[in-house]
Amino acid sequence: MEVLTNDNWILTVGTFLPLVGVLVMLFIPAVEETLHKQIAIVTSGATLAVGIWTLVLFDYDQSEKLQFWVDEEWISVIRSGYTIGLDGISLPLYILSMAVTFLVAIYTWDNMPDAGNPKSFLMLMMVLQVGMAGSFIAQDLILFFVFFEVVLLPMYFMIGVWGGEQRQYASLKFFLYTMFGSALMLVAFLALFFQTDAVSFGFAHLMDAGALIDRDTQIWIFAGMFVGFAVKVPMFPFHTWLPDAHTQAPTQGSVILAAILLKLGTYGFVRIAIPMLPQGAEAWAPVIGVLAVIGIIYGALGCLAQTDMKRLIAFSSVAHMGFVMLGISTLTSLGINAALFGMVAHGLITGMLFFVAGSIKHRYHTLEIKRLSGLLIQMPKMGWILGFAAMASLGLPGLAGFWGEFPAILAAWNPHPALNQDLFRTLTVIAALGTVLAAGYLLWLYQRTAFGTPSDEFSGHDSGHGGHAAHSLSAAANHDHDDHESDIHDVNTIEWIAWTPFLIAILVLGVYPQLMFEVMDPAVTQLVERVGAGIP
Amino acid sequence: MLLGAETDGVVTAGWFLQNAWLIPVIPAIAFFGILFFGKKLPRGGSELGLISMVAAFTIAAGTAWQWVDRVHAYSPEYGEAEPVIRQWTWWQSGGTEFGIGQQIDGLSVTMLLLVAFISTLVLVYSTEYVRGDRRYTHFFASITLFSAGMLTMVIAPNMVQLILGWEIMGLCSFLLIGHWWEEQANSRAALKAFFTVRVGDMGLLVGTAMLLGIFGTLDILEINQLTAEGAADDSKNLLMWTAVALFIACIGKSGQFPLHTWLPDAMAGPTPVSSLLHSSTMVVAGVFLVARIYPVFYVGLDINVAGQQFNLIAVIGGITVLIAALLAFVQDDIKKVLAYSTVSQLGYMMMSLGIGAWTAAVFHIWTHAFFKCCLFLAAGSISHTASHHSFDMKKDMGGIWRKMPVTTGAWIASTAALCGVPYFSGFFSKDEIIDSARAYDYTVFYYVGIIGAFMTTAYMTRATYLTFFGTPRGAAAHFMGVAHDTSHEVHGHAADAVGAEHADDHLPEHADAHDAHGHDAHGHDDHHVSHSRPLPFAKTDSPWQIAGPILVLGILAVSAGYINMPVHKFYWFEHQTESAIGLPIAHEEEKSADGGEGAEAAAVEGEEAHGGDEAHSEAIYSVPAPPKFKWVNAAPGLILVALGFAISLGMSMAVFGRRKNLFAPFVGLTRRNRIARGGHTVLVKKYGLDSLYENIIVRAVAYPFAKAAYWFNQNVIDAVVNGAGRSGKLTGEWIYRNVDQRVVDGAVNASGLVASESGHALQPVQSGKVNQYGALLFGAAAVGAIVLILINA
Amino acid sequence: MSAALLSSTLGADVNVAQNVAFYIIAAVMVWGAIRVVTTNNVVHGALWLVVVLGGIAAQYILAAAEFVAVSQVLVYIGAVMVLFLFGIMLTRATIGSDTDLNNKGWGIGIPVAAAMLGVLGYVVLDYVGDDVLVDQDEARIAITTQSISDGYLGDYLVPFIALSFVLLAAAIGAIVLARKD
Amino acid sequence: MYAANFLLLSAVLFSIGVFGVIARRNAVMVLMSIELILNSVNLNLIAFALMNDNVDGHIFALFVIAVAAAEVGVGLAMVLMIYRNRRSIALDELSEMKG
Repeated sequence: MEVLTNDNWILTVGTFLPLVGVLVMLFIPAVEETLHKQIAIVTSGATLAVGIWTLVLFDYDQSEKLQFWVDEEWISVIRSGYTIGLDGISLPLYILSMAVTFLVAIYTWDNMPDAGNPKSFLMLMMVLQVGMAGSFIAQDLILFFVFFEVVLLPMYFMIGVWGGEQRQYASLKFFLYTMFGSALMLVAFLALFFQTDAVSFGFAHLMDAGALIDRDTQIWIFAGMFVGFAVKVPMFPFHTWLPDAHTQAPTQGSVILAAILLKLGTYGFVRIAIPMLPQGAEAWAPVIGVLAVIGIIYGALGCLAQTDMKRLIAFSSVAHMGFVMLGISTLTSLGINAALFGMVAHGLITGMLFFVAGSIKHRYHTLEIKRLSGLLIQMPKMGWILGFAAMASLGLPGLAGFWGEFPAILAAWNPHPALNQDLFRTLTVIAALGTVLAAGYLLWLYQRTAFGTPSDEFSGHDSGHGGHAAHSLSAAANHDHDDHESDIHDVNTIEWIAWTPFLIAILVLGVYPQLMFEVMDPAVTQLVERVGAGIP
Repeated sequence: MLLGAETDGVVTAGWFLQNAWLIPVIPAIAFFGILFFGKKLPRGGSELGLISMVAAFTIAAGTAWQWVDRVHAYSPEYGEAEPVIRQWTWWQSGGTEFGIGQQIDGLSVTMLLLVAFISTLVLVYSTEYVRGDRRYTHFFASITLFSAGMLTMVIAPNMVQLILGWEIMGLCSFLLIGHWWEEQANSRAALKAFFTVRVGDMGLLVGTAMLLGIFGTLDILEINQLTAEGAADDSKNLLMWTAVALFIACIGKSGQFPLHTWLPDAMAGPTPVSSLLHSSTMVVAGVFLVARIYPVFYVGLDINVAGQQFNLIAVIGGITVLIAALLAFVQDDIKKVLAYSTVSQLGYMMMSLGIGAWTAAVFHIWTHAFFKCCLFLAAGSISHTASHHSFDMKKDMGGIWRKMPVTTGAWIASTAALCGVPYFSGFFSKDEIIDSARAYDYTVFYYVGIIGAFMTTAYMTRATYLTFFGTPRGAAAHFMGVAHDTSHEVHGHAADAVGAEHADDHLPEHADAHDAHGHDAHGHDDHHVSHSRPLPFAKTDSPWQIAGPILVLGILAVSAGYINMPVHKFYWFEHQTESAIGLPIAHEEEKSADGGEGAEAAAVEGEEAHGGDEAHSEAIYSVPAPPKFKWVNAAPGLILVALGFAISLGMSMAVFGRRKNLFAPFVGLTRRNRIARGGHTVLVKKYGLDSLYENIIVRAVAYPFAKAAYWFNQNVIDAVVNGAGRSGKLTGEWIYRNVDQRVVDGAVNASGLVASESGHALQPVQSGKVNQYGALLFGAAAVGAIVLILINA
Repeated sequence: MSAALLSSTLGADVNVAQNVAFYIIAAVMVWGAIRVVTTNNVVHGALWLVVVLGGIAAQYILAAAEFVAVSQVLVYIGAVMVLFLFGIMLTRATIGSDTDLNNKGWGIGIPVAAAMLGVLGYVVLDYVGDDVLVDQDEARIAITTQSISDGYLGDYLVPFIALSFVLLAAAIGAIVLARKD
Repeated sequence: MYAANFLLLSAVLFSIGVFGVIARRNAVMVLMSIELILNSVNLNLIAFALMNDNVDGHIFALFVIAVAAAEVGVGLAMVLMIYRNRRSIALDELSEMKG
């Protein structure tokens, strides 16, 4: 694999910069809460600045090549190196992780979860960012694995300490599931390493050598990776940790989880499993495709059965990641492009939905769909943002979600020639049904929560005419501040700052998707060619 | 980045043709302008919407003018004008670039002009109609985006952009139908509209994927050319399914049977929305899609192949024509009558496309847009000015023609056009459809067409009579200043209607209650005071913003058809648009007098055309030429129309106008007597009560069918939709409860349980006592040592 | 003194006198140890422990480890036992016999101890069996106090310093723990 | 003199110490039993030094003596504290660490 070498310090700096913030925070007493928040924002902001500078330096004409390449000795005993690089596939996700962490840090300014202690919370968040960014730049299996696992613990603690009522159950479930996957994944990595003569853990070598492994072995190794990544995605039979984790996690945790963490799994498929084991991928593609489509329908049906808003959004993640996996399973450039776009789009959209859900919970102290009603009257801006995100989520063209779903459907109808065409065409039709169901549950959610008039519980407490918002609002304003009704206010400044970039990104990527396709496509095309060459 | 800047080598395209893509872009930008700055503007953003739409219309007009020039530059051989295509890279995959841009040809020019023009008028109308609404700004933002969506779709050079516009319209219809979302009924209607259309969209997504699979491209022009050249003949079966899938989308969007149920519910939105939705945008989108990639349907569904009496499009269209017309008979809500009428007319368009009469269908889109928009606006005008925001023809209307000359005149002109009265616009298009069905040997659809025309006339006559003539009732009586019986007292009625189905009624109610944005709410009492000035020659009619557009549209309802008059062998419109069909027209030099055989011959020849190389060398398919007009052929339809008018008017007067007759003898008396001579005089005279007539006559003839159809509609189709939704939800719940929470999650929990149980089993070991720990430690050490010894020994 | 004793008794064969001394002392020690773990009187237990520790010191001398023996006497009998007695007195008023000094651990303790003994005994006999300790002749390097001190300040300097820290930490820790406040 | 002598004596003392640790309920007595164990180990070390003719055994024995002294100091301090808090040093009454 050809690489470009210039400005190669920037990735290392961009990845590890949050650790500087962690170090500083370590020596500041926990009582200085504001200072901690400031440091977190500054650190993540600086990280994002480095990320944006990376965007500037990136050579878009050669986005299929790995840039900012560094290859240093790291653990020479096991032939693993500190090998990092960035190409069109990882660039969007790398930047997304930085942006999301920055915005989440800003959001934390006003919305610290109830358990308090911003020091530890923000330190964990910064460590999380290191793990996420590192996973996207790693070009060495062991390095990737290390970063992949670094992500795990902070998230475990975020859920377990700052989560909802059943946080311990949820966090443990998350942890065990992921560890289970990781264990199999590691075995698969090692098997791959030894099957390729134990020369190197570097991606470049493994991609060349992996294709030469015989078919049966490839299938077995792929199985291990499949379980590891599928748990993270999560795909259908491995998905049950997700609703619990999302529901119990604090808002920040949910957002990061949805926006970035889930992508590690799909990224792993695209970056590691498929190019290194083309024949294994070809053998497993129908399975992935079928499970993805089951996930789409199943997630949608799950959504219809929910009574809790956050849980509904969590289930919708299962459905959306199903589209991403369907795209990947086609092994075509169209499908993988769609998957990559879908990853970013889902990150933005579902992240936004979780933000809104968190803010609603903050104000109403409940997310039960039955009890919420008339958000548009009490909080018009919040209601419209929810509507915007819901529309984006159901795949409305012109918003980002569409570009993950639609090309995936196009690709599924025309999969890689080595795959069973009839099967994939059937899957296409079923997946299209999933878009209908998506419209069903999201609009149902929106109609129930945003439309109508606020329920008596949250509106006029002293009057019979509960539908009169202006009246109830002024009444609430006059009310004692200890009353929780005074919490119900529209989107505040901090939320605007944290959300606006999401909203703009959803719109801009939706209107002009070429921004991302242009970066990804050369790299994806190269990758698909490599896979095609590996399939006899 | 420019994919195909100038595809035309022969004739250079003018500025307007080159830059027609600005037409949707301007309203789209205006949408954001209204959204972000609308509330700060003196007129709440409506001026932005209006300006943008006028600008769009101006460019559209310029485009149309230059297109006409261009066609003439290509002449004298019509049908050759190349479309003006510009595309910019929108997204790419695997090196293939997909564009966004414009494809300007006859069809898109027609639609651009139509949409921009009608949107402009509707916006003008809305400035008065929704004045004082608490979401005035949002209304204009949505409606502007809505038009932008339609315009985007109309100029789409490829399927993806078409889907973009298509779905934006879906979204805006959701927002606009649910404009007054405080009422659950309204938000449910919005949900229903979006969801039903979305069900159809599934077909669009899959169909598009199929197109990519067959042709390897999504460019409409390429798809049309490839199909016409027979490139898809190897995968004919797949092409057939593609056509079916795409047509499912059209069924949903255009309210065709059996997915038409959302359309009448969509009346929950404000009237300007209904008029825009039902005339030139949204519902027409489905017809447009079929027309846009007509070769796919034509070849895929074997249209005009000899011996094929039926095909999917024609059958669905035909069914829709009849059932919708039947349903229109039993509606009391004027907007619902018009809604079913729209469904029925869309059925005509589909049927027309289904029998190979492309030009007739597109021309019907054109004429229908004007008169249907006019009818809706007139209905809104009545409700706004005369009937106190009610749409109930029986309770709150009647006899208002005296005070509302403009509205009445325009309504009657539009109704005449809708019914197909000669030399009104609808006549030219509708008659061509019916005539084509006859000429192309689709006998069944010929009868469907003329029966449909008969029924259209009948129900429109009934609606017209109820609305404008007879005794003023309820709110209309109040408006006319006529004494009326107190059981229909206005305020009593208004209060009573709060919980009823007429959403518009709630406008002032809520405007009072939620005056959060500081608008001037127009309540019941100062209702007339706050209106703008009326037109100078119609003082008692609606204000000029309302009456003006109605007047313009009324005139166009008469005259819009004069650009294509087969009666006078004047085919101007056809010549401008025929290049957009995608298939050549098999013009015959000597068309035989008998149109039926001629068309058949044409179809056969079209099949064989690839043998004889003519002007259209590549295309092996072609559509038959429109039949030559003959009064003889039009006569049965016209006679039926006249008959329908006569019967219905007589019936209506007998049924509804009896009391009116006592007060002011009316023009239709003689005809009523003629009906009486026809055998019903006995009934009319015997029972003096209106309701009784209605019960006997209507129940005896139309009611059972209509009622049955409506019942079927409400209970079977709707029940299926609802049942599907409910069973989906139940299935979801069941799976969630049993599979997800028990099996999948259960397996996970079981492993946790095993660990937990074994932990419990071992728990006594952790007694917390030092001695026991010591015992364990040493015991274990001893045992370990023994084991080691045994192993080593 | 002991050197003279040893040198006079060393011979090619097993030194009888040495053995005799060993067995006598050993018997006393074992009995003392048993009493330590079985007596019902804490103070008696402590005193029996003194007997055992003293016996150990005697055995050290028999094994030609005079310096260790002296250290043993100084540290254990001089310091540790005093500590124990203080501990007993500070924690328990009853100086006399106490009926429930043992818990119900006999059932476990005896088998475990027996198993330990069996294992250790088997291993010892199996491994060294009949080996006779080589008598000290001139060829042998005498283990002297000097060689011990050389070891401490030479090869084992670092552990030695570390140990001093351990002692310091233990002293401070004990003070902190036992302080009354 | 047989090498086994010292080692066997040490084993016996060790076992008795183990028994004491397990069977005694008085914390001080348990500490004493531990002293027994430590001393038996020391005896072993000395015996090994004699067998191998090496000074290291002595050095380690002295180390153990020092560590044991420290252990007793800390251990008794803990016992004292427990007594102060609970007025009892019976070990079977201490089960805060029960799982």
